[in-house]
Amino acid sequence: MLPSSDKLVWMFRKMLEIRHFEEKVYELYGQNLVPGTIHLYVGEEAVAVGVCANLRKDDYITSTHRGHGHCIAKGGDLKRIMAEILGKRTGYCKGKGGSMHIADFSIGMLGATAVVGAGIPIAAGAGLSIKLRGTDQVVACFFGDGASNQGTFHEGINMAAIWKLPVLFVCENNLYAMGTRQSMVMLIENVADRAAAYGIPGVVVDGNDVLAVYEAAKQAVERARKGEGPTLIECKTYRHKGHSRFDPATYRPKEEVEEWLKKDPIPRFRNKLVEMGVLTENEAKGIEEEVLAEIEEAVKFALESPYPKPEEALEDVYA
Amino acid sequence: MLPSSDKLVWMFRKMLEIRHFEEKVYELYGQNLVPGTIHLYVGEEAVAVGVCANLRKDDYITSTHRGHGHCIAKGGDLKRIMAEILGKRTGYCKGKGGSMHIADFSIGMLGATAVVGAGIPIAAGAGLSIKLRGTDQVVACFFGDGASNQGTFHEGINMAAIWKLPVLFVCENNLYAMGTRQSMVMLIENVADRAAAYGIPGVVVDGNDVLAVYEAAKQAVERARKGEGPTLIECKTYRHKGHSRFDPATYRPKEEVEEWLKKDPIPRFRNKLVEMGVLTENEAKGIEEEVLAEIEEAVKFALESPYPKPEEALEDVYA
Amino acid sequence: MREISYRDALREALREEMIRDPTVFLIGEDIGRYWGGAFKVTKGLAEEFGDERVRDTPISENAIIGVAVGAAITGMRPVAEIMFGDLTALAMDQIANQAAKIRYMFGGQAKVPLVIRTPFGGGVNIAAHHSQSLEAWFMHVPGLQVVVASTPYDAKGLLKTAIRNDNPVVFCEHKLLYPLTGHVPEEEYTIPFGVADVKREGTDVTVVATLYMVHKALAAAETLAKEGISVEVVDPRTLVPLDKETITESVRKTGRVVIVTEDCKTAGVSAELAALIAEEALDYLDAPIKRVTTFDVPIPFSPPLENFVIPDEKRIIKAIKEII
Amino acid sequence: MREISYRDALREALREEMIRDPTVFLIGEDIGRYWGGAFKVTKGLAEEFGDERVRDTPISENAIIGVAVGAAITGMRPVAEIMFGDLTALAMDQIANQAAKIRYMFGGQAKVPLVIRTPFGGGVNIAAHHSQSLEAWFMHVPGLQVVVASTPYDAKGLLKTAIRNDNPVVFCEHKLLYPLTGHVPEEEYTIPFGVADVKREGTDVTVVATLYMVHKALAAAETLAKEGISVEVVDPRTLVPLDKETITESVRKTGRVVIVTEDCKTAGVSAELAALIAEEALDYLDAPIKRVTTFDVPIPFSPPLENFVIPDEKRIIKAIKEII
Ligand SMILES: Cc1ncc(C[n+]2csc(CCOP(=O)(O)OP(=O)(O)O)c2C)c(N)n1
Ligand SMILES: Cc1ncc(C[n+]2csc(CCOP(=O)(O)OP(=O)(O)O)c2C)c(N)n1
Ligand SMILES: [Mg+2]
Ligand SMILES: [Mg+2]
Repeated sequence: MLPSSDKLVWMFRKMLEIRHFEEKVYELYGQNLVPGTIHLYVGEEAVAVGVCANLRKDDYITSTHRGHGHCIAKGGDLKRIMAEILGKRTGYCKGKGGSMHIADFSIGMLGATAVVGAGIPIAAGAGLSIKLRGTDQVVACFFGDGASNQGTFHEGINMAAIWKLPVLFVCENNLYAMGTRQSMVMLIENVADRAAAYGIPGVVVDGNDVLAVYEAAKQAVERARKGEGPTLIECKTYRHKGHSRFDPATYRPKEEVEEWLKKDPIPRFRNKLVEMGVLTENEAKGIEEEVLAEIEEAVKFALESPYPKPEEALEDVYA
Repeated sequence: MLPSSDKLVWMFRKMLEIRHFEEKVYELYGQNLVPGTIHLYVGEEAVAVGVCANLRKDDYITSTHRGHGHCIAKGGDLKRIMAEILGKRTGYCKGKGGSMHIADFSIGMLGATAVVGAGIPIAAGAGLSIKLRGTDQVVACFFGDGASNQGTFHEGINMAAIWKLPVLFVCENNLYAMGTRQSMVMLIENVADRAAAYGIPGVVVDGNDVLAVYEAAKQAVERARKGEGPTLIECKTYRHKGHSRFDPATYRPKEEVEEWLKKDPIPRFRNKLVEMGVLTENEAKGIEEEVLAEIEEAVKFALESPYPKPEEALEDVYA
Repeated sequence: MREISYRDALREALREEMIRDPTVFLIGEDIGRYWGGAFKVTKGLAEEFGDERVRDTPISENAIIGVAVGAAITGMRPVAEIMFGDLTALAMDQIANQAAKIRYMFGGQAKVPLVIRTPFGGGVNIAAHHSQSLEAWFMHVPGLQVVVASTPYDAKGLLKTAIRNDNPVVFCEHKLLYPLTGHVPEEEYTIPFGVADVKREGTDVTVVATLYMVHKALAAAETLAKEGISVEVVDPRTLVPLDKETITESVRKTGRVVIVTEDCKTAGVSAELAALIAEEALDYLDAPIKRVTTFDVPIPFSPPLENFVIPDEKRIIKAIKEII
Repeated sequence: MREISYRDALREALREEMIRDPTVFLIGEDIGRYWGGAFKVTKGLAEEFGDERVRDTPISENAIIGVAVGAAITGMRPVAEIMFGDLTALAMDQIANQAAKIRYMFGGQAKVPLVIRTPFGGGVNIAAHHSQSLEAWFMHVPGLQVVVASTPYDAKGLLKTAIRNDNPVVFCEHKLLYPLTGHVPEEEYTIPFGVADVKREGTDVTVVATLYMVHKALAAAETLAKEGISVEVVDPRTLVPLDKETITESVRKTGRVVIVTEDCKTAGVSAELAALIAEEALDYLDAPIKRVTTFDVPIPFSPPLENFVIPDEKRIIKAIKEII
């Protein structure tokens, strides 16, 4: 079943927010305004948005080093994400976290961990908490193809499986972990096939088709809310840029990159929406302009915000 | 294909060695002669023996907290194992290791680790070493059902798989990890089915039928020696005693215990050998007596051996 | 005065807190009805509170802590048991990188009310993988709190505080302490973190000791008392936060200090305590700071070896006499 | 005199040892032809030695070390790279319980000629999961050796020694050191473990510093020289084994010591060094032992925060002046 028009438009808008937000971060980085490093979500927008379109505000997500998109899709405030990335006091983490550690507990965004795979048991734990508290919340846990070789994947998913925890394990398979192609580190083609090792359903979807992701996540969310346990959803996708800012990604064949750029999830969805009559080209353009304006505002907010005072580094260690 | 008569007799003898050795350890423990704790291999003899019957002296094994049987099957010296268990200077590890850390590098027994699952990547590493050195050795890695939920299982087997390392991953599924029944911590019935997650063959065998184990291991060894990679072999078996010395094992249903005692691998194999005409009842009895005598000798050796001197505790930290 | 064992004191703390607060739950390997914990601390609790709140897990240490972290940041108060302290090595990422840092990294948004109970220490001949004392690893991780309870009384009061505390706490127990009995009041009490306990007053030398070493130090003090040497035994009870005041005050008073801990010497708990004293009470010292610790070797199996490497009363007495 | 970078010095050491000894091989994430290591230390080596000897792995830190251990005990000499020092937390079992203890547990039967290279340290704004300095964890594990190389010259000579050494070595690098250049002879040389290097001679105060802090200490010394304060800078170069002689000798000479390390203070490297000095040179001290370290917080992201928590020249100078 298709989502409502409102939801479709929301999804389109969120995908644009992520895309343009990330392009902006890339630009700011080029201007030396972003400390540290960045891992952009450009090209993978359909995954976070397709999943989060099924979530309520009180549902949880866990995120990764490539986490800006997750937070935006869950309803995060662009201003505060941008401010955090720039190391400002008004950022979500008061400048303590930065690009790799965005979190917004007020919307169930339980934070990004930069240790690959570490979010998997944490997500299971949020699921256990839901079960023990007796609510019908669910958790979506994002991680990459590379993460699926970590021990935490095995241990965390197994625990969620045996206890029938309400968790969606969402593998964003963008074919690479840094310069390491999936086929170098895994003999099987689909990460989702590993679900069988835990006795839970594994689903492979086109991660560049937001509706396909939406549908797979919808079923998994229903299953989870009914107490039937976790699902492993593998979304085949691709990052348009290098792994991190300075990566020219020369390890990827040109043809492969070109092929995937053709599958860009945003034009695909836009065309679909126009085709379906949900949006006119003009309306789509209008939304894009709104989004761009919103991002400009976020940048302005972030740039004008103060840096934290040095001594603030000593706060927030203990509750 | 059946092993030669000589090998069959060797297997029978080794199984008896393990059985009676362990019964003796149990007895000595009761007399307060064994420091620490013990994890006996009684009931699981067919696994170590069926596997090791396929190994050469220069092949490797890795072992666990329940490791006496592995070392015996690989050709370890009963005297030195017993001395080690009793904490004597003449033991394999000069009294530094004890029951949980038996090793004999001279026969490729790379040692027992008491950290559940830790031997798995170590075995893969021995396999990698073989590959890099270009020999045709193989490695057999023993571990329990409980260990198959450790991250090391996932990481270690995956690495062995992608690099086609010559390793037999031998899961001794005795249904329990301490008091934890497999079904409490795993939704699937066969650990071997997890092999699919790594794109390698997984085989389930009756771990109380030494010939079945032998045959499965034989194929896996051949595969490994040919450079075709690892195999996961799950041997369904049962420990006759509690997990460790003081465990009454009340968590196991009586009927289950009785049923498994009926499947005792030793009488089964003995009957088979007699049936096959490999041994007469009398010959079998003769072997058993030899074994018992050998064990008495081992006990004598161990009891008469001196304890290490306290200051020896400071040796062997660094090479 | 009621006397109960350290083991029972811990169980009472768990039980009372589980009754008091429905968000408290236990998670770990074989802690439930089939085993009751490797050291029987949780025995009977699954029967009373059900398998959901006394949760047996697969052998997956890193995920045990990870799951506990996830539960802690979403409203629960997990008490995780790692069966042997040595096995925290498998969970160091979730302990040190996740539990300890989540609050800080996220700018104070989250709290992580998590207790990790684990037994350290040797003395029962189970060798290198089951006998270590690794408190120093956790002391070295900002964001964690570290408890070292040496008596049934302290164990109960500190565990209750740990459970009510909103920070991740590594609650260090010791295998040889479990059967030890001592006074534990029937009435409710808690013990604040950061308050050392002077286990014995004295004037000639201060001994700072933790966990099972407190008892060896007390025995040494008793022996020396007969020779006219007056030993003060200070038990920090929590290593993070550390009651620097009580420790340095005692050292200022006696002018001499021997630190006795069971972890190995190099970069251990004793190093931090010595450094602290050298920084804050140097002028009061009449003799070098002595450390009595396990020798820098893995813990060996055989009794004569293990007994040799772990500090005993004799070594404590010898160290004291060297600076008196 | 040839000047090359720390990064290139490390690569030269790896390359020369790989040529010299066919059992040496490299293993780690993205160390091969597609990336050349996150910090490019192994760049070009896969092309020269092949993918078998410069082996890219899945993201499986514990198994990387486990596999390296298995190879080491069966005749190979693996050099494993853990991409960031913080991630050693995932591999602590294989490092501390397996690699470090195998020789001992098995009564000396095995040797474990394994090198674990990993970069520690902050200063590049990548926050709490990528900036820690955890040398103290490894110092606290008997069976491991711990190297802290602060210059290209030391890096090359110590790495060659580490590779030829039959023990497991944690070879600590520092992110900010990689681009640093310095003299490295063309000719073959090695540097023995356990020999500290006096990086600058002085008479008024001893500064013991490691890794990147050596350079901050040298800068501070230079500044203070202008004020007439003569600072001796001692770089231990290996923490295990530790050259106690050179350190205590310097302290005996100057009577004053400031220890500067980038790990956080509590139970850190500086604690062990301070404790050592308090034990062995107390009578020579004219002032309390000072520790200048990263504050006890996770490493924050934002530059003003990170700069504040990690020691800088100013803090070193301040500490020195407090005891002069
Ligand atoms: C445990 C761990 N190992 C290594 C790293 C360094 N690292 C950061 S991102 C990354 C690749 C992750 O790949 P994947 O999981 O596929 O996510 P992607 O970057 O493709 O989104 C690596 C190796 C890390 N942060 N954590
Ligand atoms: C990593 C780890 N966790 C927990 C323990 C404590 N422990 C020792 S044996 C054991 C059960 C192991 O079960 P299994 O792997 O099935 O082997 P079995 O004892 O049945 O042969 C446990 C939990 C340990 N030694 N190591
Ligand atoms: Mg990826
Ligand atoms: Mg078992």
